Amino acid sequence: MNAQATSFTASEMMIVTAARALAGAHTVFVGVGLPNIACNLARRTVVPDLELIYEAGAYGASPARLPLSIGDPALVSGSIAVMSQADLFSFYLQGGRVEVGFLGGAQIDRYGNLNTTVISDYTTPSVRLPGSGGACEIAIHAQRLLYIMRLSKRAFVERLDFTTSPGYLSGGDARRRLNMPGGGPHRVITDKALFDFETPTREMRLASLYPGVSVEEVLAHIGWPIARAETLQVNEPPTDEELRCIREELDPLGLYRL
Amino acid sequence: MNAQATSFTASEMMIVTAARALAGAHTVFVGVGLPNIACNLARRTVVPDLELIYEAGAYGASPARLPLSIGDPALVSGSIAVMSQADLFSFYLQGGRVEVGFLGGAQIDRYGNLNTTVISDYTTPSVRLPGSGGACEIAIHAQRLLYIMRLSKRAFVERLDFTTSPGYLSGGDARRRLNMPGGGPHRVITDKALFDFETPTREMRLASLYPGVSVEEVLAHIGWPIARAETLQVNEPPTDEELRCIREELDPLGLYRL
Amino acid sequence: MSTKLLSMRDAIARYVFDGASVAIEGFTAFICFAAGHEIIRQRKRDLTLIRMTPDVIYDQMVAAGVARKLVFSYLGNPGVGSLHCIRRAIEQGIPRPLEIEEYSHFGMIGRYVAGAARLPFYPLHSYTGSDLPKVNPHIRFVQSPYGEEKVAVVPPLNPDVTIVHAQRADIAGNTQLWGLLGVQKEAAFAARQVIVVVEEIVDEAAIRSDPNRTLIPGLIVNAVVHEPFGAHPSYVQGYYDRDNPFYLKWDEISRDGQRVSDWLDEWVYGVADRAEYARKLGAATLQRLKPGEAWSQPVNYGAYR
Amino acid sequence: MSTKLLSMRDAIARYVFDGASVAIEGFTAFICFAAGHEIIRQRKRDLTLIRMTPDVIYDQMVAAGVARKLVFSYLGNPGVGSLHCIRRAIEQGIPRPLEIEEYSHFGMIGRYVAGAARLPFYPLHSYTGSDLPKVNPHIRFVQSPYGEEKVAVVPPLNPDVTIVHAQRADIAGNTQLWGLLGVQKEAAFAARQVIVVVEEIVDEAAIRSDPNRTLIPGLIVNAVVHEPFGAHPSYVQGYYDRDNPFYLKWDEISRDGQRVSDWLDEWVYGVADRAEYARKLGAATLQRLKPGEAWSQPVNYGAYR
Repeated sequence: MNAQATSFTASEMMIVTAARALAGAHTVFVGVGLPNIACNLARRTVVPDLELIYEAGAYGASPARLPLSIGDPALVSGSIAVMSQADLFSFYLQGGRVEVGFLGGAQIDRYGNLNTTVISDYTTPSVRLPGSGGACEIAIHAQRLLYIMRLSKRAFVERLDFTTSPGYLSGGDARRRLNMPGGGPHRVITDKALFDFETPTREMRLASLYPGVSVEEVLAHIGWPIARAETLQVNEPPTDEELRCIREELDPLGLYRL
Repeated sequence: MNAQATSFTASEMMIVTAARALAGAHTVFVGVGLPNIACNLARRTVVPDLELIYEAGAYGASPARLPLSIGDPALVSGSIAVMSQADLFSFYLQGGRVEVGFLGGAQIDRYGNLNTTVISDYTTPSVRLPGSGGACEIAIHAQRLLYIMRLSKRAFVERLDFTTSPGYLSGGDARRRLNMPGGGPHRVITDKALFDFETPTREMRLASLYPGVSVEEVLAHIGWPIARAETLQVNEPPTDEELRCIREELDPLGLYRL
Repeated sequence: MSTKLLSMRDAIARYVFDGASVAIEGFTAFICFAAGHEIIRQRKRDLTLIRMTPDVIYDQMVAAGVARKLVFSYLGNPGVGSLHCIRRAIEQGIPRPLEIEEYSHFGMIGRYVAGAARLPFYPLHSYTGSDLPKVNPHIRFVQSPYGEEKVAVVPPLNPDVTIVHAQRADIAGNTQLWGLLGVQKEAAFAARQVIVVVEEIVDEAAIRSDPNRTLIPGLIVNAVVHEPFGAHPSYVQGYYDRDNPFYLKWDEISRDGQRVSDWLDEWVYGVADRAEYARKLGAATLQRLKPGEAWSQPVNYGAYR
Repeated sequence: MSTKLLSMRDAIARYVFDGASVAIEGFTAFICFAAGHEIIRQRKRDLTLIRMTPDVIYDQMVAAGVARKLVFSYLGNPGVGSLHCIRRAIEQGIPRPLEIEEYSHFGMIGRYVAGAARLPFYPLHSYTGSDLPKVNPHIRFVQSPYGEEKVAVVPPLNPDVTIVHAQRADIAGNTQLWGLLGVQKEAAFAARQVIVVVEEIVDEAAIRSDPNRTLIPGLIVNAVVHEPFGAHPSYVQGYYDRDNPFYLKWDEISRDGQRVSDWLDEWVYGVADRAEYARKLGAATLQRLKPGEAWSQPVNYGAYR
């Protein structure tokens, strides 16, 4: 990668880190927002052959514009295949054809379990969130999961208010014992640091820091005493080319600059 | 109907009788051969709006020629809908959208159960027949079943060598007790007479004779002492127009004249 | 071929009764706002509203008070954020309490498939490790008869009425759509009654020229409504774009109950029908939403004689 | 986009191994005789042959001795009568005994669907009152968890190789077909390896002009074989007609083992490949099978920028 010359935002660093995490992948189940930009950036940088799959039913999409929603008409025109959602969920996702799934949510716990349903109680919620959508199935079936979430104590919690989508459940080989075909959480990409689950207990672990971020800054936003890798790397900042792609091609209006 | 003036064959009488049995129907699951001609004759005479469904996946077919097989390309071009066989069997047939199903076979018993699988023993058959195809599902799901079979003691048997497709099983309300959604056998159209199942026991019953056929002639070809309706009607012979349709439009080569 | 053409007013009056379960489907695309608005105008009540993604249309319908219950899998304003009216109903019981029955996307898809196929259940690999089965007793598990494996199941869903928007149909209801097919076919086959709403009525010959494109046969259709721009602010592939600015604007309007009321007064109660709504939208908006052309390469089915 | 183009010879040599389970699907249409003949030429052995309707192609393959077992749902020469070679194998063990595993059509469809969807079973309303479950222990019944109802189930089917014929694909294997779709999609998604055989190789742009027509994505395709007339005497919608006279003629040939041998010598072992077979068929036959034109009306997907 060429030298970093420009200043960049935390969101841009998230996008770049997510795109780089797609290196070597063939298929990715794309969510809207940051994952969408990250996947399109990956196609322009590390994985030109990456095929984008949208839960709306488009495979091999090649959108001429950045879609606001995952059901945008630009995902249809010029894509390789557009099918019913029954076929998409049965044959592509449950069929094991999706390599990487992107998820995010309101709460995540140390085993990568995810809440996108409610804050507080289910029947009398203080905040009613969107719910699963396809997240529960993506979490179960994708060969590996990437999470994109901003660090905060409200989000990285000791105990979820509701488990919408399973990560490693209670840790260890709990997924395998329940016959879950997908590989489970792989990385958590945040605005300050990158996390992995590369331990036998499958607990989330601080893997690397973004340039200029301290360990303390990270720990302050996590609701449990998190483990960390033996040697903490620092992620490479965005290259000029990555930033140019984001700013000129993928998000010219700066909707995701923050 | 206009007066009968011409001589006709037993097959033609079968075709005409089958076509007339479709009066009032909206959809029919078409088999190849005689049912195919009968359905097309019905569209030209008693039921112009009859929609033909072929198990190959065509709905509302409008073939420009008489197809040899039920997967003929002429059933595709110009039809209303062509779908996967998964959709056809799931949503049309099992979904309860098929009104009339046509079946035939090597053996039938008094309750309209059908054998199209083997003669003698399954593992060491003297004759290996085609098997079910879609017959088992048609028998279970069509709102009513029409059988087309030539009378013979080898075909109308006391006991089937193998039950491929269920009629009324052991009779009475046996179908309902097994939660079979379709209505079961309605008529058996043969080359000599017409049979129904309009009794509480659901036993096959001689309902009417074709012109010039005696009761004895019919009984001689049935392997059990068959019941008969209180008053035996005689079926109307083919009209000139029916014969013209068959001979000039539907089977100009006389393949089904016999 | 007898015609099934009805006005939207007549179709809704005839097939959507108080207390009915109603599915207006379409995943981001093909969402029939025209039907939803007519249901509001006719002041239907106690409906069970069914949709994978309730979207802005059900936000509006819930705000208008037509719904008793919601069956769904994703409760968001796609690409924008929350559905504030539905949240107010669930969190605060405004304008009335709203019962919910919640699945994942695949669970909802499976329910329609089972309903369309007259199956007692649909099996899927989902919900293991999720709390969803704890709050929805309809999600169950069965043991495979071929081994130890357990698999989740969901029950069939058979809406009283399904309303499907599409590009084109003939007057008998033979319907073709292209683009995001969503669960339009499955929701239609699962329904007791089907209303098809289209941008164009075409000759039967157009349908018959490409039978693989026919997803919904007239066989299962009760009414055909010809309603151009009937999906706005959702979209119809090749006919108009999604009105993203409206979806963003709704996020603001919907935060305030009074503004929602005012909006309904102006855009739903205040117009007689979709034609008036489209005129009110104005030529500039419709022009802004008009896509360029991108035609499919035709295929030869062959003439066999 | 890297190419997956292979010759039929190379594709069969690479993916069809002795003892493999092989599905050559296509319901009356799209039956890839070219692949079947190449399998015979390469003298593959002990194959499990899978097809809803074994048709003349499996009759020939069984006669040639490639098969150990047959999985099927309808054993006939469609519209003609018996498959005499397969009957000889089942009834008399000639040229070798043939194990059979038998379903109904819907059962076979369900097996492919379950295989494609990684489900442990597929539920269907069938087999009640039939003797089929007595002779096939893979057909079982499960109780619905929502009531007393029982429903039949069949297990997943995952062929080692599925061979699918279609009108067109690009070099990456993105495949479009129209006409009788059969179980082509389900059989391909269910397979461990997929060979697609097409009449035409087209640009990716042709595929992308009509994405709803793409049934099989290159994602699941291992090899693409360009083989014009590869389905004869079966047919390809819009490209050539079914050779019905051949199907009738096979009924005569196949009654006599010696005539079958002679036919295989002349038309399979005696030709190097499908191109030679097509030349041998001759221009008059190919001309006889050529349909007229019947083009689909194109649809506008819209350009969204």
